[in-house]
Amino acid sequence: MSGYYLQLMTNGIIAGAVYALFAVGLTLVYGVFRFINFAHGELIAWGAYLTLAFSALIPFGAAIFPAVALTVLIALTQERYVYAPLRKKTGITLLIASIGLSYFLRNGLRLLWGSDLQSFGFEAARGLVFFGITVSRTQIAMFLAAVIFLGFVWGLLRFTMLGKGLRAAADSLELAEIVGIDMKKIRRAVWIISAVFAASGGILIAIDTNLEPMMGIANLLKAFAAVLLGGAGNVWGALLGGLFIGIAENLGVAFFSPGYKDAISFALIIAILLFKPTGIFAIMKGMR
Amino acid sequence: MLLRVEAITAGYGGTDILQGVGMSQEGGTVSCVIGPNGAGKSTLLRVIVGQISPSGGRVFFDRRDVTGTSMLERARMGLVFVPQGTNIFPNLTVLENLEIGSSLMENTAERDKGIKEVLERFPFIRVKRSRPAGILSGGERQILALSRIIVLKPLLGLLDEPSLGLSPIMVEMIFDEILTMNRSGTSMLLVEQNARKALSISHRGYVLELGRNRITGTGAELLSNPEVKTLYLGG
Amino acid sequence: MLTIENVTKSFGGLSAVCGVSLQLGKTPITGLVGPNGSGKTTLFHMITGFYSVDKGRVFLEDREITNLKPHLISRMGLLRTFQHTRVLPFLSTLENLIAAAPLQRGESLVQLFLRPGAVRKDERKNAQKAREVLDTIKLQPLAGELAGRLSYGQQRLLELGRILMADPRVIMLDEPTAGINPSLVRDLVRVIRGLTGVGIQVFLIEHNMPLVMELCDRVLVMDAGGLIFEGSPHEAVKDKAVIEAYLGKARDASKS
Amino acid sequence: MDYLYHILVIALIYVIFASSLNLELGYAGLYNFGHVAFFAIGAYTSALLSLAGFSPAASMAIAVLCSAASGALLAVPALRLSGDYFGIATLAFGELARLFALNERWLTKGPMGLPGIPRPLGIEAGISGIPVYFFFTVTITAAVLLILRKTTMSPFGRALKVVREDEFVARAFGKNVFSLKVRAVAMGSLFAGLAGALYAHFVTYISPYDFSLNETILVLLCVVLGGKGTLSGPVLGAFVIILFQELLRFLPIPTDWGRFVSPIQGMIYGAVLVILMLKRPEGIIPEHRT
Amino acid sequence: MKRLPAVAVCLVVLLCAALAPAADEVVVGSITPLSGKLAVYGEGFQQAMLLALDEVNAAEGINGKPMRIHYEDNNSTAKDSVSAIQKLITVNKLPVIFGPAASSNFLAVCPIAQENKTILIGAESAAADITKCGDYVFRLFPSDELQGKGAAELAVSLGYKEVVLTYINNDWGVGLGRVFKDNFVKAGGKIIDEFSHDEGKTDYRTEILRIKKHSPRAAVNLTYIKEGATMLKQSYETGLKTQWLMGSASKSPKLVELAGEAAEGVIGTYPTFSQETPQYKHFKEVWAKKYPEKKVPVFGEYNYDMVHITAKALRASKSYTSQDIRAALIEAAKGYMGVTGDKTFDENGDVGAVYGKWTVKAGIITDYRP
Repeated sequence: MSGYYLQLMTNGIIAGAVYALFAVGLTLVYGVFRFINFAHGELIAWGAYLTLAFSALIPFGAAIFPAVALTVLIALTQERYVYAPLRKKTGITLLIASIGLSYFLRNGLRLLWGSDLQSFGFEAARGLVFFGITVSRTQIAMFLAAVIFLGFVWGLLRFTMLGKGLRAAADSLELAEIVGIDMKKIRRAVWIISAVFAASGGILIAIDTNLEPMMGIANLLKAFAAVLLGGAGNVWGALLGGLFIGIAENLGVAFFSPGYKDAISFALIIAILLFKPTGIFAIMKGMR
Repeated sequence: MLLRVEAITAGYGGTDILQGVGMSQEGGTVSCVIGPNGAGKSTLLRVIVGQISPSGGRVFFDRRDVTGTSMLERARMGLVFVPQGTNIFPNLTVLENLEIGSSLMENTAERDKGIKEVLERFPFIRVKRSRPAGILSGGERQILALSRIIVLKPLLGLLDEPSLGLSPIMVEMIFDEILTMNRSGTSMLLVEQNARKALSISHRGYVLELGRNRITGTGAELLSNPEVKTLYLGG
Repeated sequence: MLTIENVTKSFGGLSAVCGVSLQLGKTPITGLVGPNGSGKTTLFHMITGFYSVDKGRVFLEDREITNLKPHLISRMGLLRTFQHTRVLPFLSTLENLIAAAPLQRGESLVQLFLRPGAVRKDERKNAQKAREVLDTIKLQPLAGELAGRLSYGQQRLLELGRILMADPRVIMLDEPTAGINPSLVRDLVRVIRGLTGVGIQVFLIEHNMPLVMELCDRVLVMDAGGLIFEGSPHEAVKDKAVIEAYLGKARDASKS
Repeated sequence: MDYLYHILVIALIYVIFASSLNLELGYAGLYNFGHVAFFAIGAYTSALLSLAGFSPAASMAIAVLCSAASGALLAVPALRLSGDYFGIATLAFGELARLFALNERWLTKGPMGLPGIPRPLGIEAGISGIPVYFFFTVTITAAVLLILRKTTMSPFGRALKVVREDEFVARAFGKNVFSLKVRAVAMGSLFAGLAGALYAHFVTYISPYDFSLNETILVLLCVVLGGKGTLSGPVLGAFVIILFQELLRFLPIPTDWGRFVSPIQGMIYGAVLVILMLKRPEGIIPEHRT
Repeated sequence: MKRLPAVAVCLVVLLCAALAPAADEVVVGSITPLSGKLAVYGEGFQQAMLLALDEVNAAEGINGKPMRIHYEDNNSTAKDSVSAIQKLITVNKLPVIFGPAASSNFLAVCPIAQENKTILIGAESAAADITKCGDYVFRLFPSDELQGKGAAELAVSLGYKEVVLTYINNDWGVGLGRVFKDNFVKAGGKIIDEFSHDEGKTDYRTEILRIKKHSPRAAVNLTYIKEGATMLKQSYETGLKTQWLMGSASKSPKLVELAGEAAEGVIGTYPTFSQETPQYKHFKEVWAKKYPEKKVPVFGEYNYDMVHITAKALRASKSYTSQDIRAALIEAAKGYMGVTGDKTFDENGDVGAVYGKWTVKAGIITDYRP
């Protein structure tokens, strides 16, 4: 039955790649601002719902752009009116504020679109079979998008001055300011990347499955686990963490009741925090 | 006058550490601020670079009143600060540290030239240029931090305790570098624990005590001033 | 009273304190001086259990306290202050003092509910003691004020008072006078002297050399993680190694 | 007015629940985002025992002890974490507890829930028992608040505040920081379990859906809104929130607007949390009057 | 602190307003999931009830007085259902209440209704346990006991001896799954693998793979609409070839809309009623008139019948007390042919049912005919 496990692995890797997409945004925010942004999940959901709204007016492919742009605007508005005024406060204050924001935004979704399940209305298509492993086109798109986006961040962090500035800010905010890095630009960049990734991931998930108001929070908790696995503030760690969570929960279903699928990431969160709070994959410290 | 500080009152969270401190510096010179712990030396530097906004007094730099302007703006005017403690980014590579440290410079060709110059001058940095800066020794870190001044060639470099915790050989080297930078046109303002060494290379020295100016004079004057020794060693 | 044998501490390859041995108890007040970064505070942290000791041993009288938990060390009568003021800003001055009393019965939930009488007695005793300490540090008028509203110097005094609440045998003060005005320095000196009168050992890090010379009978000088001098303060300021550690070597004229 | 009694009982249960969180959050500075787990443990333990034939009063007592013990058990490892990481670990624990209740059908009947939970002291099930249950709850709440008052005004409460303000200082003055925190969590869990048991025997039906993350956020809101670190803050907060929820029932809302009520309510809760953090983090009743 | 009196004043004012007796109407309570996770269904229930209510009131209401339904939201939770029923009983003093959807919520309130001798009527609660609720509790929807039996019979009649069984991890799914299993095994069938799946997930591929691993000829999937649609879609992509057998809760045009081609050929059971009856035709007609752009929601017909039967009972009742209404209700239902068929209550307040089979053909839900 090795094909069965291979298939589970494949699905896990694809799911994990998308978790990584969310986790990278989360980890960037943590790296630079030092707080856990609970409202990240709502960016995921808003990205998808806004695409739904725009696709009623313009073709789907075109609808993605204004939707992502609006999601970015939401993120920047959050920063401007909530997170920036709280900058001097402790991480806990920001965490509670972000929980509040998450609640606010999620219920805003329900108000506008209702709690009903929505769908982009793509036809189901048979998956493609490679060496006995079936993958759907959407899954391939998800995986590719995740790889491209993550590659983009890697390049950004590695080769551009903006990216280096980001990493520097993650190392020491104070010194970054002293050496004359434009912190406004950095902050904006973090939110833009974080929101674009969240929204894109949300859209991909919605194409793959459906839209519903809780879609953000459900994926957020997985992303948390990925961030923690990888070590907070570490982009490669988030990728590895995302893949690990994806594979673990998919393979886990082969052995546990599927009812415990979510429990796997929660259990991982607790285990990592207790035994290696710096993250399992945080071989390399700092933002990379 | 390159830098003039007038009657600065400043501190953290309501308590004023500086109580009316003044100083000034001519272009092209080296000055130092010395004094016992708690005298407010670091606070003075932080006021000058704009990290703390003073509750009273003014800071003039390059014929402009810069009181109230942002750190970034002052940095762009040519005020470069090398703080004490964390003064490099440990998770960036050495080369990236140089790039980020000199990111103020918009002319990239010039910047790359400056970075090249640094790498040539310090072979021990060149060999580790692709490694994370966190692996450098204390002295190497200090050199790397100071290199920002070599690349940027600012009007004024402010150094907070550049010799802190370094071995005697490294201390010598750091002071040599400070002089070299000065010779290439950058004025230097240091805060130093190593009073004799600092005074011996300074045109002018300021002794602070409890947030006030205590003694002011040329480096040589202060070196021979018995009061200075008393301040440190209680005479 | 306090004996330190060959303690060493390094952080990620950089050694902060290296093979320091010393003994306290020969004289009532011992000063620990040395330039910034010479390892004084690290040594304090190691003695009081806030940093683990890499190598070496620490004894309080005959008991080894190496790497004991800080609260256990402090319960044995070794109390300390911190380099920066650390009063509890949202508790009143009086509460700051009462809270510092060690081994309060009321801190045990069992005793709190099963022996309320004993707890009340404890509280009365501690409150009484706190008032006496307030007298000593002359902060009686500010008893009800939130500690966060005291001036810097008053907070320093309060920190000293807090230590007195704990019936200390040895106290370690980290720069008690840094940044406070001369008249409060006099108050502090008076309080510290008063302590030696009741047999308390004082070990202090201090940068104010005149004060050290006035207050200390013996002084230890650290530089670059090691002990470079031990003796009377007057000898210290004449010692060549100490002068160089403090003022630095004059720069060779030929080089500049 | 049985309905009023009903609301008051629910409000009082939240008073206990919020006060228990406040002991951890307001006094010890521990942000437990999985507090609902202990509410659930109390509710389930008491319900299962009384359904298995134990007297409801005895079941409640055992349940409360179980919650306290599990609180201490969680605290021992989790307290190695600080601040927001402690929050995330407890949040994960809370969700795990809910998933356990949902999936372990042999024990909890899973999503079917546990109906017909008997009330203690012979109080009748159904509405006729509500007034009596109200007085029962009032008595217990009064007792809980008295105990909390005694605890927080005692040297123990003061030591917790010292730990909250400055752990280093606490250590330097001989306070066993770890042990103090464990005791705070155990006591917080004990009262959360009590609130859970009261809830189970009052509503007479529990299911895993009653113990979601939303509940934790609701009590968090009660504590933060009322004022953390004070005895009266969470009491006020719980009353305001529960009464606000019930008041919504009386607003003449057109039927086809019904679906907007809950989202708007959720948005209000979210906005209140954010505004509190921004403008008045100390809540309605601040700990330190200025 | 200053705000507390203001809040108290508001409470009192609103209480008084609510208590003011509404003159000249006959009011029936309803606990409806207008918010929370079941709000998807709640709105449809409400529309169906309103449709019937309009007809009742158009026909002189209850002996000349208009009938009104007082809706209470229950946020789809048991706790709020309990709050809602307490309010309906004690504040609004209503003798007849339409119970909440989701068996867990219904089960939470039924002891309260029984205790207070308030009539509780369910239109969509299926759990077998409801049978035991008491003599004031009625339902127009057949018990799971019957559907489970029906589903098992379906599987057997289609010739499936071995099936994989999966059900949604909630009160309805778990309860129905149990009844199905009992009946299927009794009939000689074998369950190869049995597992629950979570509510509200977006990714069910692992669950699908677990089914695929056994390559069963048929898989019984007792689930809701969105979970069902997602699973169908993903199993289609995965290339799982099996005959899906589903329950009543996923029989919805929405399922077909969401799953598209993947829903093709699914066979399910549902408590049926003839679509040829004049009652049904009438219902379709008025529905299309009132809600031209909306499809008939799940359980819409039951909610419609519930209002009509209640109105009939209220008209016949000697007084507006629950005892009298109860007697009138049993009488009114006797032989009542509603849209959903014969609604005669048995001694437990349950109705009988005919189980039909539905399938999806060319994107339309139709009756399955072998």
